[in-house]
Amino acid sequence: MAVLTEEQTMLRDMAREWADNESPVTAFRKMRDAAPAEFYDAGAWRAQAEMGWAGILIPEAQGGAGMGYLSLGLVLEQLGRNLAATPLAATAAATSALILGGSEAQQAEWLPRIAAGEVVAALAVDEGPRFAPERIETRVEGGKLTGTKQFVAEGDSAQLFVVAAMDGLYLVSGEEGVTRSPRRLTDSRSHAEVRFDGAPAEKLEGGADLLTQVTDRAAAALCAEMLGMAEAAFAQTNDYLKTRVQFGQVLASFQALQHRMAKMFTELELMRSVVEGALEAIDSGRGNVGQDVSLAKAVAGETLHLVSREMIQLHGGIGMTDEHDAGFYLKRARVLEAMWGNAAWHRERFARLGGY
Amino acid sequence: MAVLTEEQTMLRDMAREWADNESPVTAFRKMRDAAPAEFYDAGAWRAQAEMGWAGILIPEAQGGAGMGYLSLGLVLEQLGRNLAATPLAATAAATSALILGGSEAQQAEWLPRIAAGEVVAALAVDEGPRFAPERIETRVEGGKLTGTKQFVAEGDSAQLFVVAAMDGLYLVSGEEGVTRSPRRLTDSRSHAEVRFDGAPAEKLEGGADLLTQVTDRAAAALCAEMLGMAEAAFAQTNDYLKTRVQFGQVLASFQALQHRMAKMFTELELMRSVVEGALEAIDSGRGNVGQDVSLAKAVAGETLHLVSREMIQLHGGIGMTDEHDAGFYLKRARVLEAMWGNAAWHRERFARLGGY
Amino acid sequence: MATIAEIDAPTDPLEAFRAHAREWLAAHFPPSLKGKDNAMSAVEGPHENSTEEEAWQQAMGEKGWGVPTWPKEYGGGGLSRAEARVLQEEMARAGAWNPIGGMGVMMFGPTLLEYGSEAQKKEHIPAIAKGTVRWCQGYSEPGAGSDLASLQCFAEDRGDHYVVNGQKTWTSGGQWADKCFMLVRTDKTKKHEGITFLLCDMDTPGVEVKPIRLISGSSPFCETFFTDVKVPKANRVGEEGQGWTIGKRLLQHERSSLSGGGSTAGRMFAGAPLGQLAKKYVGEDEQGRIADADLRSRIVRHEMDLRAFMLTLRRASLEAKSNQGPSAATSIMKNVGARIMQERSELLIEIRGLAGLGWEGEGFEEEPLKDVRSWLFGKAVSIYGGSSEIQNNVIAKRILGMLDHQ
Amino acid sequence: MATIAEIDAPTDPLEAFRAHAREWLAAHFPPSLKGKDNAMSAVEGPHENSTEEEAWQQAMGEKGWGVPTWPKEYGGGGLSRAEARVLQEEMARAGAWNPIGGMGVMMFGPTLLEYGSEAQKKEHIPAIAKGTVRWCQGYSEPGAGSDLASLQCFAEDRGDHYVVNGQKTWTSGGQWADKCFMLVRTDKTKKHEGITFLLCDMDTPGVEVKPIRLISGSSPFCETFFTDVKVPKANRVGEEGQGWTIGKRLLQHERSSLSGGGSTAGRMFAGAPLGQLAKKYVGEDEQGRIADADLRSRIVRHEMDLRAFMLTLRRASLEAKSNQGPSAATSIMKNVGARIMQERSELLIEIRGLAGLGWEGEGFEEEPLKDVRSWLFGKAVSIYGGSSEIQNNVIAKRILGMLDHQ
Repeated sequence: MAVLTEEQTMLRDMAREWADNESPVTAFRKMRDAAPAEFYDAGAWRAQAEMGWAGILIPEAQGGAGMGYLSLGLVLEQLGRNLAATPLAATAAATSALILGGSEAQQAEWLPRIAAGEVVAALAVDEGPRFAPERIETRVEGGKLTGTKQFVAEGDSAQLFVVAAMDGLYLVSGEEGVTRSPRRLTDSRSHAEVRFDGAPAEKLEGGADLLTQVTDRAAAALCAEMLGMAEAAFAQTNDYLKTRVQFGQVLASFQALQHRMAKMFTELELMRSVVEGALEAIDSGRGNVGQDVSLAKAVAGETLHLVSREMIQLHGGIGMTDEHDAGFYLKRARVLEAMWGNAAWHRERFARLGGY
Repeated sequence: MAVLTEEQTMLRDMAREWADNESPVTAFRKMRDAAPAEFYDAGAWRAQAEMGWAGILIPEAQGGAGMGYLSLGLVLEQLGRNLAATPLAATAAATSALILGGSEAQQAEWLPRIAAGEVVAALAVDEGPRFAPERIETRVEGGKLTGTKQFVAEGDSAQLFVVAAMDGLYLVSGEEGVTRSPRRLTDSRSHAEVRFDGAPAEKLEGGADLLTQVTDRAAAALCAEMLGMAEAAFAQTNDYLKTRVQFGQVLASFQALQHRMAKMFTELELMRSVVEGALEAIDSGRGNVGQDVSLAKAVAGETLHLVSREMIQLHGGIGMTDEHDAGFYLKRARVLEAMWGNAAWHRERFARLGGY
Repeated sequence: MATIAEIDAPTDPLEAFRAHAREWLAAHFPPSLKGKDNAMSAVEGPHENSTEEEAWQQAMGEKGWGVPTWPKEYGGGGLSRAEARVLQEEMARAGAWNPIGGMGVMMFGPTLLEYGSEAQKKEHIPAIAKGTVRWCQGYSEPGAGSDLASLQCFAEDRGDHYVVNGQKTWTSGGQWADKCFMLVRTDKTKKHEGITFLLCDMDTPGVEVKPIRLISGSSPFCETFFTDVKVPKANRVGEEGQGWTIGKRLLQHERSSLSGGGSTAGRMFAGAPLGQLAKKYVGEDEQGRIADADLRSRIVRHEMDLRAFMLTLRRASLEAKSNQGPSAATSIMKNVGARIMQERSELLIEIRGLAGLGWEGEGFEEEPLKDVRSWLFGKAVSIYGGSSEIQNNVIAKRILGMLDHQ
Repeated sequence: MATIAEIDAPTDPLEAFRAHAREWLAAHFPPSLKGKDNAMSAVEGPHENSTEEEAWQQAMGEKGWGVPTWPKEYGGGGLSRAEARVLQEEMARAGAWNPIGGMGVMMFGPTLLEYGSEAQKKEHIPAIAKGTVRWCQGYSEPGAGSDLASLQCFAEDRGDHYVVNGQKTWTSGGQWADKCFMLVRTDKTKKHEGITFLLCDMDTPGVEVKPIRLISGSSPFCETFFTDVKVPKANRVGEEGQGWTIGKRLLQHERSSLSGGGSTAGRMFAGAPLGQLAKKYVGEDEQGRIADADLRSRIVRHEMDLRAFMLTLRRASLEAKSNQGPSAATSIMKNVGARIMQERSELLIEIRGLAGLGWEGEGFEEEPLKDVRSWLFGKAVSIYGGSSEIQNNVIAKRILGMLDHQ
């Protein structure tokens, strides 16, 4: 755990308490089974907005908490633990773009409403199934944006889109020229194809650099969610091993499993360091943010992959059943691994930035 | 174990018996400590020649056994088990070149003498420290060969060199224009820089293809030696775990070690399959020999690496001492891993041949 | 990557039999069924047979070639191993597949042939050979997974029959099965020696099944509840207390089929080669290689691992035939098979990015949707039939002689 | 790759102390000694100091800055942690290194400060702080490695002294040491409670050392034989039977130094960056990348692992300072440090091909020859000071609460 300010400690504790009491995994299961059109837990989102989490990144002047990415990460980590299904991460990613590239007018128009939880925002970059920010063909002519974005998280219900076009990022709000088609992935969350066909768009300041900054922030935020998921999956597995008896002994007493768990714990500690390191690098602006984010996303992807696999294996048959939560972690893990660049993509980027 | 003919079974059993009775690891230790100028065990080599092993590949008409690579591999595997230090593998590699590319006259001149154990032969390809058959600058003009070869196995005492030049393979015998400088590697075996300065040379038939065929055969033979080493290192480790007592129990009874050993055993079984597969592919000429050899060398390199590392780790302190044999396996393993293409080189080649 | 068939190039001169097989297949296998083999049927349950499928199953059933090496007297093909091999080659050549399968063929049949009474063989084997009766396995219980011998389902002796009470779980295909072979406890004072092997009709009063929904969305297994279920003693295989021995033997058949010997392995790794698929999704570099070097290197390692596995299958089968004694290689098959299958699934998912994670609905191709379900279902392969952990215990103890704390 | 110093950019405003340190270093550290720190001295044994090295050691010894946080009254620097950090930064800036080291500084000193009597501290600590007395560790025995508490070396009570008989092994630097801290058995009827912590002069009659030659060719450890060796009771640290507690505490200091906190980690990973070296040996492709894609991807993974490790070191140190309680991260340090160091060595070997495997003689550069010896010696890092297996046991039991069979 990073060294926190008093304010951050309070935020984390509050988030943890809320997640454990108000948003256990059963809440996610309920949402999945009910399958609402927005594919998120609307009640939970309202509660989060009331607690001010939608505005963690937003300056106080615009109604936010003005805290930063480590703070956002603390909350997302707690939500990740219990798979809380709200558009917080997606909205924060879009918010980053507004903060980094929005004009005063744009910020004044949107940030207070986002902070108040009135607006779900989404970041729409990819035009294919794999993260490829260099392959964007979306164009804007005369203030009208045209292009098709794939697998936009929270695209089913977002009222505001930050859209990557060939010459930079644009804001698209309203329904004119916007068509959404849901894409159901294994994680039962919202992902949509969003077709923009001459949708009115306003440009944000900045070019390719802005896109990189924004996707780095989106990736780092996901890392925090992944950290929470990995820790919870690990803890649940550890608990299970202590109760399941085979051959007259609890599984936790078998040394082969002890060493596997010890190694996984080791990977988790490294994961925490790199994830917190990336969030702190963004906040401080020190060091090579891109390299730190790529390190974090690559390690987070691999470690969560490992832990979610082992969660099933070490639970044995019961983990294979839909009735158990293990499958939820596995199915969400692969989606997060793939979003904003998978481990291979980020290793390659780390390598390029390091001159290898 | 591959399915063997009766003749092959006899050969293997004889080799095993000889290695265990006449050439245990203590023989290698003695050779290392005595450090003879030829850097091999001359007595053992004489014995091997008397048993006909120098002629395993050589047709009966030329005084050999006319058996093939699987048979050669059976012998090298047994020698690898006990680290027997003789120029059998190097001589066989050079012999392959003579058999594949030698004229009748060349074969008649050399093969009977090799089969009789009168000639140590060596294959000289690389001009740098890494296997790079495409980077050869050795030239032949007017029958005189000029170039410098690095780390030639058995180069300290070879009477016959098969030398790769830009336009193919050449035979160089005699001392004219040949300068040898020993290179002491971790394995205490013979490796030499050999400088050819206008050395009289005779061409073998064939170009780059011949070189590939010959180095594939050299690599496959090493794989057999590596297989023997890996099996012996594993078996010794397994034996040790059954005798070493800590916490009042033999180490073999700790489940974490049981699973590690089980996984290593699994890798060893796969290693045996690919090594025998490569040797059989050479003998039968069926399938893609290059891809099978690359598979074998890559797997052999990785598995022997794993086993030789674990041999030290699982022996604990005693394995760290020079008095124990574990270090010998480790030090020889890395040399064989690097020779004729390391695992990375062969994975890349496997990939290219497979169209990846 | 070479297929099993390529690696195992024919070496057998049984040309007369080959000609007969080729002729018979030409006459009986409807070409329209080529490639229609449903490898997922174990997961998705049986489907309604078309007329042609029905005819094909009937022809094979009558010929006995669905179980080619079983004795002719019980409806098997009566072929030698060499002939069976030729048949397999000819079927592969014709694009034909075996319509007779399931637990009866893979596990129960071979075990009953070994341990069953003459009456039991006569009663059950021909129906398995024809594919007309479906069997399920009543082994695991909620408290007895890896430690199977701790099972509690109790069969009380009532003279000419037993009365069975208890619960089984992971009953594969319990909801579709006609009969169940099961392990029950007949003596509570002994662990292994208190177990007995019974056969039970699934429509006996008191048998209830409840499908278990898996993370893959399918329900190929059931919980099965037994309440005062009468099982005649004639349905006991072997003696009372001999169940553990018989049951373990059956598991060996299960493992060798799970490790994917022969055509199973081929089927397991069918579909678009990974390299091609990766080039489609991530493109090629200037040298025609998969553009993502990191992904490429992992695909290549996987393909090498797969080929090493296939060479090991081949070696084990040749060694078994050569009377060198049982091959140690067979002990590693299940774990390696599971590892490779699971890795392959993970790579398939990764290559396609988010398009490889579709669950249902619009916007996805059929193949990726199938692969997602297989990926999830495939996580079970290292759990059932003796988990990878149990296999490693077995290797360490039986092969390496490493004994537990004394 | 950022260095530790870059990661830990100064945040401390102790500018007065900083100025003092900078000034003092300018006055006392001979610039000619920059980069002359001999990281291999633990392996190769002490070397003859040059006049300048001698003077530098004396200056640091008198100032107490070789052990900056130890109390001034025993010859330490008496600095706060924050000041010590500043000193470290200033030393790094000046290219200066700490000439005071060894087991006395890393392990024995901190332990004696905690458990020693006033007389013992006064006697031993100042000499350690000055670097004038060398200590070695008498812990392991031939039959007591990972299971250290099973040690047998016996100390018999003879009133005002003990008579010690037995054998120790893996005595680091036994042949160069002046004194030995050791664990002996004073009670054969109890395992852990029968162990006592003694200090023994290496020149006491009856002490004999025999260097152990390692696979790396060096002999940094000894077998040490004790035959009727008299040790005064004044040389017992703590009470009789308290040795296990004290000895374990000392091992914690060993582990935290082995895990390479701070400058040790920096030194461990000094030398040519792997990427550069790889480009030198295998060349670059058209895009300026390491030409061997497979090697490149493994180097990059290693560098990522290294950076994750360094971020973890930093996190653990910040957490320790912040009173959040001890960081769980410290438990993983030794294993991760060992893994990374060993992997790095293996990569160094691999990159250079056969030129990276030179043992001695003509034809090799100095650096690769050193790296070969370090590679081999480095295999010990996962064995000594609590093997990786023991560390994993500790993590599983103490941190994860997984208890053994009951």
